[in-house]
Amino acid sequence: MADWKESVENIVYSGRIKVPYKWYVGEVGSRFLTGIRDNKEFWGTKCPSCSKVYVPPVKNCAECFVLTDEWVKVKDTGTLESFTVVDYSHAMQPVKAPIIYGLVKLDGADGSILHMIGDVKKEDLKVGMKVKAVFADKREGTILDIKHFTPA
Amino acid sequence: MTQKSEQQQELLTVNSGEAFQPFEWSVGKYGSKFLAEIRDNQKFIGIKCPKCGRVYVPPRKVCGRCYVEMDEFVPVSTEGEIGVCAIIQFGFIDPSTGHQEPVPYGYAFIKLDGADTFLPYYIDSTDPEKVKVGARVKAVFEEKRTGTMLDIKHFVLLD
Amino acid sequence: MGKRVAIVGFGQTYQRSSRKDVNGPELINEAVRAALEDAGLTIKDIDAIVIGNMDHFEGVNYVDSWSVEGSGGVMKPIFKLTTGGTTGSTVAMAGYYHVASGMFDRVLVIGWEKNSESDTTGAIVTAFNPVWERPRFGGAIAGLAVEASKYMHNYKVTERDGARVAVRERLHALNNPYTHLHQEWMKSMEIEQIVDLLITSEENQMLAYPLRMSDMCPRTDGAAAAIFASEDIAEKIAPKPAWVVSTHNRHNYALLGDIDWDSNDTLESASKAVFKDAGIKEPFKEIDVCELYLPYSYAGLKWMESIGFCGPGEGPKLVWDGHTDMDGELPVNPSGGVMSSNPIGATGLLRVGEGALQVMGKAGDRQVKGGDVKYAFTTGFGGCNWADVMLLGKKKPS
Amino acid sequence: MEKIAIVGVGQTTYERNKIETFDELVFEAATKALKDAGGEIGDIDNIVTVSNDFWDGRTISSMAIQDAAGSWGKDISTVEGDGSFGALYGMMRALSGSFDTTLVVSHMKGSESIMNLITNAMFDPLYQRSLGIDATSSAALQARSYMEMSGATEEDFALVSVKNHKNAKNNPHAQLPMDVTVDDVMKSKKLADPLKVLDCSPISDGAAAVVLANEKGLKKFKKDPVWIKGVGHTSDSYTLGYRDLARPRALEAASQKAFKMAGIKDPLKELDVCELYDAYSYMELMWYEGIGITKEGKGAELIKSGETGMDGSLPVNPSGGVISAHPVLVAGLTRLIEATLQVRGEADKRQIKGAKTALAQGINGPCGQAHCIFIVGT
Repeated sequence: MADWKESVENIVYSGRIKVPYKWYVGEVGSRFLTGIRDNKEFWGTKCPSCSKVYVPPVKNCAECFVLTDEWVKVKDTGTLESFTVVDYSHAMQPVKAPIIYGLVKLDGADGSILHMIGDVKKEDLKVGMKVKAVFADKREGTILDIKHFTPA
Repeated sequence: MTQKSEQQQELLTVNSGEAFQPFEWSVGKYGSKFLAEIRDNQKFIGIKCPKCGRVYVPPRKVCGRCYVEMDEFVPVSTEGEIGVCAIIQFGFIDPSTGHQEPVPYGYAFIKLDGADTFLPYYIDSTDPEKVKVGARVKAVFEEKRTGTMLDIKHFVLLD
Repeated sequence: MGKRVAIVGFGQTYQRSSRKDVNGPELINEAVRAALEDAGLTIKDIDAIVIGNMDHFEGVNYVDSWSVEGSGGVMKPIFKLTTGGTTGSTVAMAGYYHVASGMFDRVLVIGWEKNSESDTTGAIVTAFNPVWERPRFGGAIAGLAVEASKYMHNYKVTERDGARVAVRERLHALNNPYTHLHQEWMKSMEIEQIVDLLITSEENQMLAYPLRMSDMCPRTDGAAAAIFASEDIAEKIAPKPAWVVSTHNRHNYALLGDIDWDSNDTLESASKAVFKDAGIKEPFKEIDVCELYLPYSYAGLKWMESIGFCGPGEGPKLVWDGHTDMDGELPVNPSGGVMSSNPIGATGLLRVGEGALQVMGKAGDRQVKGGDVKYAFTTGFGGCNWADVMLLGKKKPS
Repeated sequence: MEKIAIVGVGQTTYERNKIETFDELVFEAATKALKDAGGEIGDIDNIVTVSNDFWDGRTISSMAIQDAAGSWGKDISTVEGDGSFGALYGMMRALSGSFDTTLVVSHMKGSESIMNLITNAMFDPLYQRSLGIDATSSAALQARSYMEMSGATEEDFALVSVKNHKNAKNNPHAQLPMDVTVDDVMKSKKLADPLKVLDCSPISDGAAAVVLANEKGLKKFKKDPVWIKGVGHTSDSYTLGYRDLARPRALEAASQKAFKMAGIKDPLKELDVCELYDAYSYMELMWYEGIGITKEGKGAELIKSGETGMDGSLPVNPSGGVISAHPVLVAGLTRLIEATLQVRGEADKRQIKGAKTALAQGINGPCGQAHCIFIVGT
């Protein structure tokens, strides 16, 4: 049985999945992204039950399972809760490695928002440091309308 | 600061753009032998179940009905008969390129002489009078063959 | 021996060609809230969750994780199932096994899809073997068109027969506010007239002979959720729950080319297994209503034969005689079926949920038999003839 | 409730790049499990397969393994998630009264795709995906959060890598058996700090299978049963930034449920061996805390005490763990198989003497969002 297997090469078929997607942001998310795009403002939603302020906003508080229809404006400054410096590259990264990610708790919000940290020396990064949003010059209604956060 | 804005709110979309997932799918020994036979000899082979005797095209390791490993390769013809078929007239996106597939084209499940399963492939005709159940067809191979199913150019009608 | 299980609540979103106003988790949340409200429960009452869809329609990996903030699954047992077109019926089966196992009393199952977010056929093509099938393939419609042409060849079935099924589904849909397609213009015409129009109108585009646009299901956004409960509490939650009498599935093939195109043997074998469990000998007489996953018109003929509602080649007569219409002996798809709404991951669950509503007497304008439904027969379809079958009943199974 | 037994286990070796197709790997694992059980496919009345459409590069990827899983004419379903959740569903089906024997199979060919892109796709397309975040960079954020909360250091994380890679030398299935030092780990290439190459599990190919049976189904097989004594599964919230990444509350809930079912009050004392899902080194320390074998923030102290080493009172990952072979979707089922082998006394060179009760963990989603815990025993 082994004979024929040894004489056969191992063909590998190279292919790809390239289905184009168009994701609907929805009413709640659109309000958040247009706030950044048009006014460089961060808007979140507040849970009527636990009072947590979510930025990006949610329509439903996942912890309390109640609808959140109160909008709250939060600041564009916040605290760095965690960070990492990524030294490898792949096709989905918006900028070249090294690329710094941070979880930023905006002043006035409860959870953190994930984004990139820029204009900072690696060795200066510290959990707890104050950071401020830097907006892209050309804003198109996506999360990349925030260029990154930078030390405040 | 409660604000209801369902009417006015512009609804955004986010697009995947040129993003894609590349894959390197293993064809495996059984499939590789089949593709190599097409590439090198312009011939088809199947694999025969030692228990039920069915001949599977393309060859694979396991007979699903009998749950036994198969090992006996048998030649099957490059000619066969259309089992089921359709003329595809609607456009859709080819997920490997992200672009529209050209239409129309004939499409059939072909039972090659000597095989018990069907091989789905293109037919070089879009005539519904000719691309029909029971029609005889023969494989035409590409001149330059690289070891993929695309080494089969299409099947032509014999009648 | 396992627990007996009933469906005690069902909810669905309005299904539309595109729901631009909500993202995926928000759409899911709508269906979950509707199901909880229907059962008179809150999310705290739910012991476990099962969710399903097909990843490549929305391009999201690990959907159970991603959607947990909408599904209600935070700090709850939850996992995902996916079996293709059958996903919705598969999660219903999982809801049943969760409860029947005795491990959970109240289980929420969710099926959803936002088909507007990608090219549906393009994504369906990815369901097939990349090496053998994908390089020269025509998507789901091609797979169905070839089946239809063989069935027509075998039994001298005509395009009119296929169109008759399409007309039934679309007329039934007019009674269902949730479903996607509402072809109001059909109201004012005779069935024969609509059939003739469908097979002659140039506006009714030929997709792949013999399938025209009207023979196919639409592309839909929507979500559905159902709540399964154990025998210990089912009747406390719902005065008239829909009991799961039996459920089985089959999926025999790995490649489309392995299918025996003359029959739908997996649907046949799964149906037989269910009828055996339920002691049903004459399905056509004993079943009161069907919600069948018929993705295209000819399935409404051929697959009736596979299930055993009539003999080979007798599908067209059964349908033309009106037996499967709303007021017939065996109404099929009072909801309008898949051909009126197809949010793929939800579609199978819509069949089960609509079947449950019939048994519970809560189907509104689409209720059949005056609300006296003893058995509702539901199915799911997908992949290489993946067949899920679930029989629901009024009476608690013995 | 009736008891469910594990009567057969099978796994392939785990390698970086196997030439077989994944259905061939499924066939190998499934036939090994059936042989181990002393039965054949005819003794199986239903099947649960585990696969993921992204990793396999196809929608309904389970369709490809119908032949290899022996599903002809049988009830079958597919869990998309870690294999441990597949085993859990298989168990439910065997308890339901509809079936007596379930074959559960899971496969992974990590070599066929690009891990960073596949795991990038688990992040929300609206707010996170376009940033390029993936499994490793999100794990790095979690590792940092955990360091902040607990005071654990990169050197503490390295101890996990050292211990588990060494353990892997006793496991013929493992992909990365090796002797490394804390210094080697610290000096290995930085990927996403604080994580370095030797803090991260490899990309792997492989498959695993188990045969489950209820008391009636058990009679069909020759093998002595290993009983599932407890099981629990729970998901935390999803969004990075909303979830407390440093405290695995979902793992705590899942394991507490499993312990309650198994009648375990003091896991540190009552468990004999654990197989945890250490996709990244730091995770093992966090999971210690989650399953309650040490207090919050004290994971590093536990590994430094040596108690989770091969000679300790509660060895963790004698198999070498996930850091020594990480076939995604399979790895949790592998943990269950390793736990089963331990309580059977069949774990060969990696056997923990006298092991009677073992814990196995599977995880799902980014940064260990969802957990599935099994307690098995004789």
